[in-house]
Amino acid sequence: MSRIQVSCTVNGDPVDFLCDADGSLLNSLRDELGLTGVKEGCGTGDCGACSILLDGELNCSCLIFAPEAEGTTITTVEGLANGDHLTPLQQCFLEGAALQCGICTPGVLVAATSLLNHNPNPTETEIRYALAGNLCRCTGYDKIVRAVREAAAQIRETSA
Amino acid sequence: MGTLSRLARRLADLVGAHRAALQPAVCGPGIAKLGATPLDGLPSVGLARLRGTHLKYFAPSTVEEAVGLLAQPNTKVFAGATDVIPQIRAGRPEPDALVDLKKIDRLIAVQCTDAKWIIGAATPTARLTANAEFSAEFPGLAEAAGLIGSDQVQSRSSLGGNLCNASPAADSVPAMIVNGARVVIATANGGTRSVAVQDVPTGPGRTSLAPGEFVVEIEVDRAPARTADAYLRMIPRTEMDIAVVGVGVRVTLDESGKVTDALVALGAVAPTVVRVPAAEAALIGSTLDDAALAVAAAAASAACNPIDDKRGTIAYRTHVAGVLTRRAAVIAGQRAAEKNGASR
Amino acid sequence: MTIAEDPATTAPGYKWVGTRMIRPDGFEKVTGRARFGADLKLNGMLYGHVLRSPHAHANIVSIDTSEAEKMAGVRAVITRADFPAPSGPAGDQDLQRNAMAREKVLYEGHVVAAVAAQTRGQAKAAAEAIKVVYEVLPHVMTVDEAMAPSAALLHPNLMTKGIDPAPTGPSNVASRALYQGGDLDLGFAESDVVVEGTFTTKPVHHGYIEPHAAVADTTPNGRTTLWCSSQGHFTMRAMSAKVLGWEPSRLKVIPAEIGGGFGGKTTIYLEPLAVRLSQKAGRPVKMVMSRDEVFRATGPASGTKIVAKMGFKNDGTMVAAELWMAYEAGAFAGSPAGAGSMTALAPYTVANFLIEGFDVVVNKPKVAAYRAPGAPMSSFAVESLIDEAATKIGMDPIEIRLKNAVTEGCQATYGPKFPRIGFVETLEAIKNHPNYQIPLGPNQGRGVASGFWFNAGLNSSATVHVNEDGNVIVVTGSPDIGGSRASMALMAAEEFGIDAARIQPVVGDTESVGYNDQTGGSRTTLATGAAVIEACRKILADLRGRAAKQWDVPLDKVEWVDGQAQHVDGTQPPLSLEDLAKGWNRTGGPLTASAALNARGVGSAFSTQVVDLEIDPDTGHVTVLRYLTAQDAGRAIHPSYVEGQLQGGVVQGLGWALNEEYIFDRNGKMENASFLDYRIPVASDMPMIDTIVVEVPNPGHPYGVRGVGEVGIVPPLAAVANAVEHAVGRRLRDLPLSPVRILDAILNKDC
Amino acid sequence: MAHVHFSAGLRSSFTGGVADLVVEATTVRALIRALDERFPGIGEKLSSGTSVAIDGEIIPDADLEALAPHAEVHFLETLGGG
Repeated sequence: MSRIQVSCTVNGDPVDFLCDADGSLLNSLRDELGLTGVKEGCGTGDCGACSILLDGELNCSCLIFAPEAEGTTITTVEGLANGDHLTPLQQCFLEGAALQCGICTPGVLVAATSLLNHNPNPTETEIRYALAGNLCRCTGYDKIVRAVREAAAQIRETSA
Repeated sequence: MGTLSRLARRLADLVGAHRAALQPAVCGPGIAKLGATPLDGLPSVGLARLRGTHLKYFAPSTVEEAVGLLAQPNTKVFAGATDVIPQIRAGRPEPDALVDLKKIDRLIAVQCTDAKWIIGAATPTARLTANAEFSAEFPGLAEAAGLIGSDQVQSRSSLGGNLCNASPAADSVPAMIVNGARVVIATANGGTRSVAVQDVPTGPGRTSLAPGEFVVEIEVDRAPARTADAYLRMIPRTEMDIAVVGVGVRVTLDESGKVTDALVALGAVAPTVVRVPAAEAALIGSTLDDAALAVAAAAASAACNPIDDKRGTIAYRTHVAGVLTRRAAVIAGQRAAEKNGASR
Repeated sequence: MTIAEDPATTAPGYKWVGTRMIRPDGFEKVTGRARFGADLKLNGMLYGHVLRSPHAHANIVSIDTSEAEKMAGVRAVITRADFPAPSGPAGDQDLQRNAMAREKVLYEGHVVAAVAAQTRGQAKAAAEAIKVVYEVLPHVMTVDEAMAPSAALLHPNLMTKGIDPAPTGPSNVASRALYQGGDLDLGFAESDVVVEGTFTTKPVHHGYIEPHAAVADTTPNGRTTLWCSSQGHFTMRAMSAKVLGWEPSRLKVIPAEIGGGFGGKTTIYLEPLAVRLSQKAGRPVKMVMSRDEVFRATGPASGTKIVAKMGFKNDGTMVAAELWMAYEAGAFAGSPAGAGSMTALAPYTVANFLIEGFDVVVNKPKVAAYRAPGAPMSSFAVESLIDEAATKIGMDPIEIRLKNAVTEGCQATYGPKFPRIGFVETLEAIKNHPNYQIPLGPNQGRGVASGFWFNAGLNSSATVHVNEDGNVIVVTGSPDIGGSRASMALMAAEEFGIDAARIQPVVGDTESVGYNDQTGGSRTTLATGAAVIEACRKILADLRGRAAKQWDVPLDKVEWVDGQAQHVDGTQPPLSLEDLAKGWNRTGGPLTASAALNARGVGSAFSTQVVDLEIDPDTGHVTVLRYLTAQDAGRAIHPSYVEGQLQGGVVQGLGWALNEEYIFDRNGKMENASFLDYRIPVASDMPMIDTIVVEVPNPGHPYGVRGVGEVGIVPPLAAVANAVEHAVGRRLRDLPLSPVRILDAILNKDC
Repeated sequence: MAHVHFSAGLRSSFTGGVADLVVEATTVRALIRALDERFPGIGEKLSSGTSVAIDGEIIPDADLEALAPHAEVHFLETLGGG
């Protein structure tokens, strides 16, 4: 059975992969491209662990057919940091202990990145609603919200 | 009805709002026309790559192409796919081909003329709600569209998908109905037809679309002066839930603040969205005073024909439909008063 | 005021304990590099898929795998025929029957067969092609149904333990726990105020975001490597071996990073299946559950029914308590009814009490431990009634608890006397917090509740190596779920007197370190930490000896201060850890030490919490306005992760209280097996969780650690119910307090 | 001399209502043996399916634990932890 070839840009690299028409982009990212930082928590778009940026927009990669990625630009959690240089969000998550088990963390970081791209100075409420699609069962969200707020402040300071 | 509709009929349950974004707009038998052309300057998946694959994926770039593809048996169109993928995972029978409508320019567009707004059926709701003019003119519809799923889902959900999934709980449908929205449907013979939004869903998971048809655009006439809408839903959490009850209200006021026109539509309280003429009648001629609101709320409750299920009870839905009708009417009235004729 | 807001300060007398280092595994976890259960891929790896029972209760008449075995890509199919007949103690047999159904299926989702194939799709298709003939049996879903005289029986030989005289016939009641003190009739006769009611809770799931996953690779000589995400890989080894009929040593279990457990990853599900499939196929096999499978087939916490009655004097003194409690065990015996019985009244002194706890089997997945197993449900009943009594008496809810609170030397209702504990301190902390004084508006209510959990000690090992550069490796066998590597590093840094960044904590596999019990029971920082401390102290003794050797002085002339060996008289220049490490080849060889222990000195945990809610009186919707928790941690080794445990426990408890429940249809099938309809709290549902870490050091631990993971989930159920009562004037005794229930209570207020 | 306290469950099933007892024993194993002689059947129950609290500390698998003079011993349900 032949498979569909998809060409796209992932975390800055041009890549090709093969997929079935009904395969999810999540599975292709994990199995074909080895980007296992993208997590599967539900496969139905309810937990956000598989969040990616697709052409700059926040998406659940489990809800995208792999062939749809043709020609797109994708960012996963693996593409956030620049080498050893963490983003302010990543650094604030570490310093603020905004992760416990860490399974939701990749999706939360991607969603928070998307939020700050669109809204550099979000209120607590805006942060909470922006992350409502990212379930975390460990932290109770408190430290996540604080870390996002802190990162936003740092980014604003740097860019000011 | 085609295979897709048979599938859809199995959705006896109140399937959810964000699920709703993705159900096939239609399907049907016919002739396959393979191949797809570049969209937005990006190469789309070409025929050569697809040949030999059991399940085929097409990304047509024109409505005509899509119509041709849909002529093939057991073909499923999708916009956001946030429903189709979970269905496949859950083991529902797969179609033979998937047709992605998002590469068709006309389906991903928000336009405004002097007479109406034209919204591509597959336009991501995030893009629609980001349109400040649209959101100012139809705050209720914009809010309803914005309630479909998480931010992640908002990148994919669409009015067309939300409508054609035919969930009784779809958030945007009551809001479209109170704004008199119509859909432009591409027909199997290559033409188009227009029908009112309320005539599209015929029951949970069922639509009036014929085989080979799909929704191309949603049209909403420009809001008259001193007119505004509101949509409220009840969910147990604050996000990520399917509406237990959803209510859309639109009112038009005269210069004295008296209601001259009103539309009320209820979601998740019956197999399809319910218009409530008695509530509308109670509001028209009133100043949205307590007495009129009470009559409207009671009328809304009386119009409910809900079910008991895992998301709510008959008694709960019936009561809350009245509560939300009153609240949505008040909000719509305030908005209309604030507009004070400035909507055009 | 949250400690997180304070600048980091160390605990008095410590340099590293009490600081907030960046967790050693943090970089991997924020960059997507950390490898969790489902992230491993081996050459030639097959994918496994499980065929599960569609029925809640049925005899398996036959299983025909012939067609499935012939399908494309299929390399192995396993059924009950591939596992030894259940043997051993009853608990072991249950484990075996739960891993793979034998004569009958006992719940929807029970494993009937499994397939390994080249692709996921092939495995799934083949599993669906297995033909199973069932004879459907009547099912029982609740304790009431299961305890009815004519109830269908799950197990033909289940005889109730703990009742006298012993029963003559089988039932669905596995056991009764009984705790009794004083004279109940006298106690109620003395009472000025008697409160009573029947309370119910629904099964709830841990809801860890990472589904269960396992990869097994069996070589032809029978040695097997198993990678899995669990709370304890040594236990996975032992349990899997029991099901496989193997000696545990045939299995090497390598811990993956674990994406949440909360007790739910303390038992096996996929592990023995993956091993047997791999053995049969001669290839590595990976198995990952879908979310749907996680809900249908892995342990929820018990649903319960509790009939409770309590008596108080007008001054608030609790004088009588009677509790009849039935806990759903799921399909096999083993609910935490006993723990629920022991914890129910543990925070209080009460002279006269009777607690009966029944362990009842029903046709649901076998329950698994869930954060303070058994305690939240019994506490829900007791803390609700205390609140009712306080209202009737006209007493502040904190004061009535202070009036009855246990302190050091008090005898617990479950028997022993308490050592130094910090319950009163948690009550005082709440009472003195400004949140407790904030005036409430209309439709708002404030609810207080407290909770107790034992905490566990159990068995731990650690091995500590000093590298030749003077940096330190700390190997334990305790999976790190919430930052325990950071706490191990801090404790080792404190012992060595060196920067915590120079400590590399490692979670070793079953062949790299001595046995460790699971990361559970709030035990890891206490018990595994104690093993780390002991191993460090062994090396420090060794290092002092080596310094003495270099200086040619008696050992008692050498002390270890600030990361270096010092001569007590200052006659020698100090030798740093680096100096000593550099010369280890001349002083006695590699620097390494291990410690293994039955942990002792476990300190019990108490929490007191207060929630402010607002209720929409027209829809019943609840908004959590603010939340304050005070918990005795003994000593917070890494305060941020202690706060995280406290906050996470609260929010899980809020989910339990407000919206989470298993919903079954009339056929015993779960209706809401998804994160869409099993509604765990989302970020926008929650306020900040104001957190007070009370530190009453545990005298049994070198640093005073108590264990913090579990007790935080105990109070929220009653705290919410109490707040709802104060907001709407109705006492609700059935969880969850969903909008539907609350609105019903408001609208039927006068009924 | 260990001071043994029986839970109500043990009292009703094994000890005929005896709530407390002073027993000459220096280990838990010896204690259980002595108790089983006096209350036949209790030994099996105490050896499996119970934890022992010695001077307030709950200890699973405690049969070889030493008992100090005047140790306070309680037999309890076994516990799980999450």
